[in-house]
Amino acid sequence: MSDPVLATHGLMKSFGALVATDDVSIDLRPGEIHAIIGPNGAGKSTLISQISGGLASDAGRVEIMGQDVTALSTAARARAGLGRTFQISALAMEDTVFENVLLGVIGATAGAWAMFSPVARNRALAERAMAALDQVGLANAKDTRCADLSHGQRRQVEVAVALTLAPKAFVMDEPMAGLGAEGSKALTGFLDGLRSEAPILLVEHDMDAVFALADRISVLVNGQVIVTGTVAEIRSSDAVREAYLGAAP
Amino acid sequence: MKNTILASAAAALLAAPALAEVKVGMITTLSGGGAGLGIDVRDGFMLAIQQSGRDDIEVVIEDDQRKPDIAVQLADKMVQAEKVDVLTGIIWSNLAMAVVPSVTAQGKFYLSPNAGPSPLAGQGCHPNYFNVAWQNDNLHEAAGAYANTASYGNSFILAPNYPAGTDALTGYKRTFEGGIASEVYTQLGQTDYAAEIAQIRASDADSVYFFLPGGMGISFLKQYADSGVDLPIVGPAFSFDQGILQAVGDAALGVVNTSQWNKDIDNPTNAAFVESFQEAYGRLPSLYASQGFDTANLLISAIEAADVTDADAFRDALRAANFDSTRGDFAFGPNHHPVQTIYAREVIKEGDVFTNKIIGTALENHSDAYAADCKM
Amino acid sequence: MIPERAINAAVICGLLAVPIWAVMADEIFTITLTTRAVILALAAVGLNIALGIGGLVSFGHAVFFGLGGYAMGILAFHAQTFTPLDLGLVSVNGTKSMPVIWVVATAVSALAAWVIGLLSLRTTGVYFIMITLAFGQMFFYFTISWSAYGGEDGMSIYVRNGFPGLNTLVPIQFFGLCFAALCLALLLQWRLRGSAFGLALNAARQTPERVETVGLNPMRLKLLAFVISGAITGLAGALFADLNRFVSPTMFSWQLSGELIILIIIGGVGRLMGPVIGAAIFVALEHWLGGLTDFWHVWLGAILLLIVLFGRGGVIGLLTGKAGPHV
Amino acid sequence: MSTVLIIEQVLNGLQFGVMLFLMAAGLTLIFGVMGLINLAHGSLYMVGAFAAAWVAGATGSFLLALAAALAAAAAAGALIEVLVIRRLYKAAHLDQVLATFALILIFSEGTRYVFGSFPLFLDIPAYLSGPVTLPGGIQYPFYRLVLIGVGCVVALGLWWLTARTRVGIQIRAGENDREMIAALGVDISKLYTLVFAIGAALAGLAGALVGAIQSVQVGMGEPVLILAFVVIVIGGIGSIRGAFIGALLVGLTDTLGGIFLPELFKLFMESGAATQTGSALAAMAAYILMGIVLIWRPTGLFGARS
Repeated sequence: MSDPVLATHGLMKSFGALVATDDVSIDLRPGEIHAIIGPNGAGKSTLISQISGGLASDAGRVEIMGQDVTALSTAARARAGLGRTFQISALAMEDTVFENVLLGVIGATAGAWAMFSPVARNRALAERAMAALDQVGLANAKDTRCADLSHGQRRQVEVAVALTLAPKAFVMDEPMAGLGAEGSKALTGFLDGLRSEAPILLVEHDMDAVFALADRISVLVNGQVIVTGTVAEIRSSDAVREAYLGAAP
Repeated sequence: MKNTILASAAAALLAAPALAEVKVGMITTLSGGGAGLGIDVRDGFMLAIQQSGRDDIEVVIEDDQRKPDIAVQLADKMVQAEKVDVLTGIIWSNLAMAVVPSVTAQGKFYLSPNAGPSPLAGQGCHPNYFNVAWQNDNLHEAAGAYANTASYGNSFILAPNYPAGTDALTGYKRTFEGGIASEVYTQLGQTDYAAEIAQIRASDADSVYFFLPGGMGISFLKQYADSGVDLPIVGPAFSFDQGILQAVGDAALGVVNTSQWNKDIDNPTNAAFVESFQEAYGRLPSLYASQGFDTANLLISAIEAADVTDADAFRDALRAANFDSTRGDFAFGPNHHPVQTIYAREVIKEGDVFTNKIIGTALENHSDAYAADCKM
Repeated sequence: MIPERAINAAVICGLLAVPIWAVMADEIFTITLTTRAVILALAAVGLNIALGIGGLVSFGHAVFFGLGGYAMGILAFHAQTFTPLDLGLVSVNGTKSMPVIWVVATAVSALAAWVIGLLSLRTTGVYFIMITLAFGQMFFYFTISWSAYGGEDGMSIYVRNGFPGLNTLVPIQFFGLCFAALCLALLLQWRLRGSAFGLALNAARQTPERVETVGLNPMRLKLLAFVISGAITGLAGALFADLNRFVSPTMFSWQLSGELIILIIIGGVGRLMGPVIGAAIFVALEHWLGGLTDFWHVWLGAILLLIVLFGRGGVIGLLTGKAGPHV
Repeated sequence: MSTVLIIEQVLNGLQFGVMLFLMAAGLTLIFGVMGLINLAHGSLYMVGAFAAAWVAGATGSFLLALAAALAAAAAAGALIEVLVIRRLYKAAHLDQVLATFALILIFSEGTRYVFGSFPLFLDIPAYLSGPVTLPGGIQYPFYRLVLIGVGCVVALGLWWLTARTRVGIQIRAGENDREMIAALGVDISKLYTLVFAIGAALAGLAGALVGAIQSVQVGMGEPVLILAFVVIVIGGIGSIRGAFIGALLVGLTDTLGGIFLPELFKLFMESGAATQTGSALAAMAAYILMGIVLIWRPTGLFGARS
């Protein structure tokens, strides 16, 4: 077993009396897709925010490639190798697809302080952006404004932006949300191939996608990981059944 | 606002060989909060022009909105586009400071119908600048002198925290021989004076001197009257003017204030002015109207004596001040500011209308404290 | 619909043509008026970088305008009175040289923008609008009671400051200087908008989370934009002071901050030429409406209302048929 | 400085704060429910004062004048809501700022057109004028005590309105979720007009009450408007409770700052300079307070955490 790319150790977060995440320790190994599932309100979104740096944890640690990033900002964690996509698309809607992906390249090359040279004409940067767009199959739509894209296409742009960062690990928050059956299927195929780039921590409601993609699954209930295992183990777990369907009579 | 008024156009048909036409630029406040003062100056000025029946004076009037940068821009326009010979009209000291040095430096004449900031009376004086109203300190000095004759021994004095405010308190202290119980600076534009009135109540003063022009004075007087504090108040005419007295109401009754003009000054020019102003505009003239009227008459007297293109002769004609002032005697001191008598007046009610009545003389033939600094 | 480039070219040509015509026709005041529009446009170009690209609705940009003005006023005051300016540790002489004044004005404004930005950027939305307004009011009240430099009366500088090789007292030459400054600022804004920084800043306005997840710090982007913005507006303040040969606390007033925002909205938020068109229209309205009636503010208000209600995207939005960025 | 004076100054601060609250309550209500920045709120204050002065002049009755102020400001508020504001709810903050700024211009110059350029007369009625003696021998103007009372009654009334009535429930629902109240079958545009009119009426009431001890003139609304914004930002935009606390804080800071800062500076400065420096700082005090609060809590004391 190789060292994990991304790991959490005993993450805690509570909002007043509500405990959102409680002692969550999970890891993400090279080449795998690790899915996090759980009922609504289980603390999945909180966990994602804690990992990506949007929320400060009450206790616990986050490590990327063995480096403790708990005290780092979102931006610093991104530079450390965390590529994140959002549940509700966080794209610059007024800008074109190309410009959004270019933003990722700028972030990856830390070149946002160049203030006078036209960035769109920088061939090296443009090529990296186009490569990412090619990879997600959106090269044709590069001059479309994001506001005019379909849901599925926006997901693809999200992934393309994350790709430009050449991340050590992807963290994806419900990428299938809002996609039709066709869209989910296409994206599932794409993510399947993506694991060779970097492992994916996948929070997802779409069980077909999860069961098709995941190497391992962790089930989060009331802020706690009640079980982690392979697809088969999860399918047969009584604890999971209980959490989703209520205790057996 | 632009009004090009050719006084008495019909007279132009008569073939009287007039001197060169004189163009006057009036920059004054005609919109916004302080518009009342500018309107009075304009109306007084235009009344005198009309009464003169002259067809050779053209007056261009513009509204400065009480903004210094607009005033400067208008002054540029008057000089560059309208090519006026004489400027006048500015109400506020800060606007005057912005405009006067620059236009006099460009060789134009400026006749001030209201503002008289101290720098322009002292080191910054200029041969082409004539103040027809007063140096800013004058009415305050007169108030100090009145306080002496009323044998006040200890005054509580207050003014807004801006240059004219500090000048006011300095002016009062210059002539007042009693002690100062406390000296308070309020915020410019402040509308609530409860805190200051409480300080007055707690002090051991036997009199109150305040300089709060415009709406500030209205607020102070109303609140003071309601507070139950009954120390006598003295102020300059600015808070007791015809335009705002009606808004103060009973609260102002009996208060003594100092002014170089009042509608009951007994001379034929003044009587005619008060009557014709009321006839023309349907209201009693104010201090500002009288200053506008005097400014126009000074100008006319100079035009009659000299050609405006001959700057030296025209300046001498202005300096002679050979006109009938509504104030009676009028003369310029060496720094082109008035040497004049300043009266103490009391607020009274005539029928339904609040107005002032002269009760005595505060300072006789008074000049100003800065004339010695003026080298011209 | 007209392409934006054609509009931009027409605006620049118009701005040049008017004063040239004025020189031929000996209408000197028209040059002064155009210069005023150019300087206000410069101030608004500064604000537009923070507001239009970065989405920072600053209701306190008069601070920088005023600081630029006072930098000019104080330096020239000490030069014309031959008194040294005491800065505590060192004392320096005043100056009547425009280039020196401009450097000081931009530097002081940039420094102030850095401090104000650092504190204000902790807040967003309406809170940001209000905290910048609060800083404006602080400076306003401070200068009103700062008697050393004239307090509310302000300061008159009797002769316009000099620029090597030019006679700035000639209106058309001073106009040329201001026009050159505006062109430089426009060039800067244009290059900025197309640069990596501009792209990141524009994204930070729309979606700060995204900018963070690609490893950039949106706060620093916005802060830098605010500093550049303040510096340009500060330069405009110094030029404005020289146009009027006068500075006063009204340069710090909240009405002025509001006017700068209005100029941008009239022309088109975030558009390169938005502030220029806005300033030209505003100065023209002020001048012509003021000549028509005593109560011209009513008509100005009505026109502004019509622009908001029916002209989304300002004049440029109207002409190009494209909505501008959403702030 | 005697205790009596300090108590009197605290009362003054409270009275100022309570009047600010009348302005701020309407602003914060309108922002909370409709998300609108209304710069023209100061104009509604002015409308109230002018209506009161006009009716008081015509009838001599202060109560009728107050009623007129409420009615005129509410009517003006409803009118601009229907004609202008309604089109701006979905617009960017910038558009709202510009449109309501335009309304200020129209109201101010329109009022000057109708009533002329000189201040109007409005006075305290005889039965409310003069000082009363409070326990401890403090002489205090009766009218100002009445103002404090009226302000507190309005604050209680607003609390009752939002917490206990059907309209209040709708208003609170509207703050949280517009679709929700539409789903409840509430006519949202009527609700908005109502809230706007209530806010306007409060501003008008403040204008009339304050106009009686100040100067009723064009432009009287703007200084109060800016301070009212300071109040709601300190309190947290949308929170009535925040507006009340914020108003009292600003009222007390402004009043007590004006008194104590010059005294403080006199301890180590020459008297004249101390008074000037102290006054200058006092003028900035409310804004400094707001800056500190926002740096400490970026959404105000009672604002929703984002």
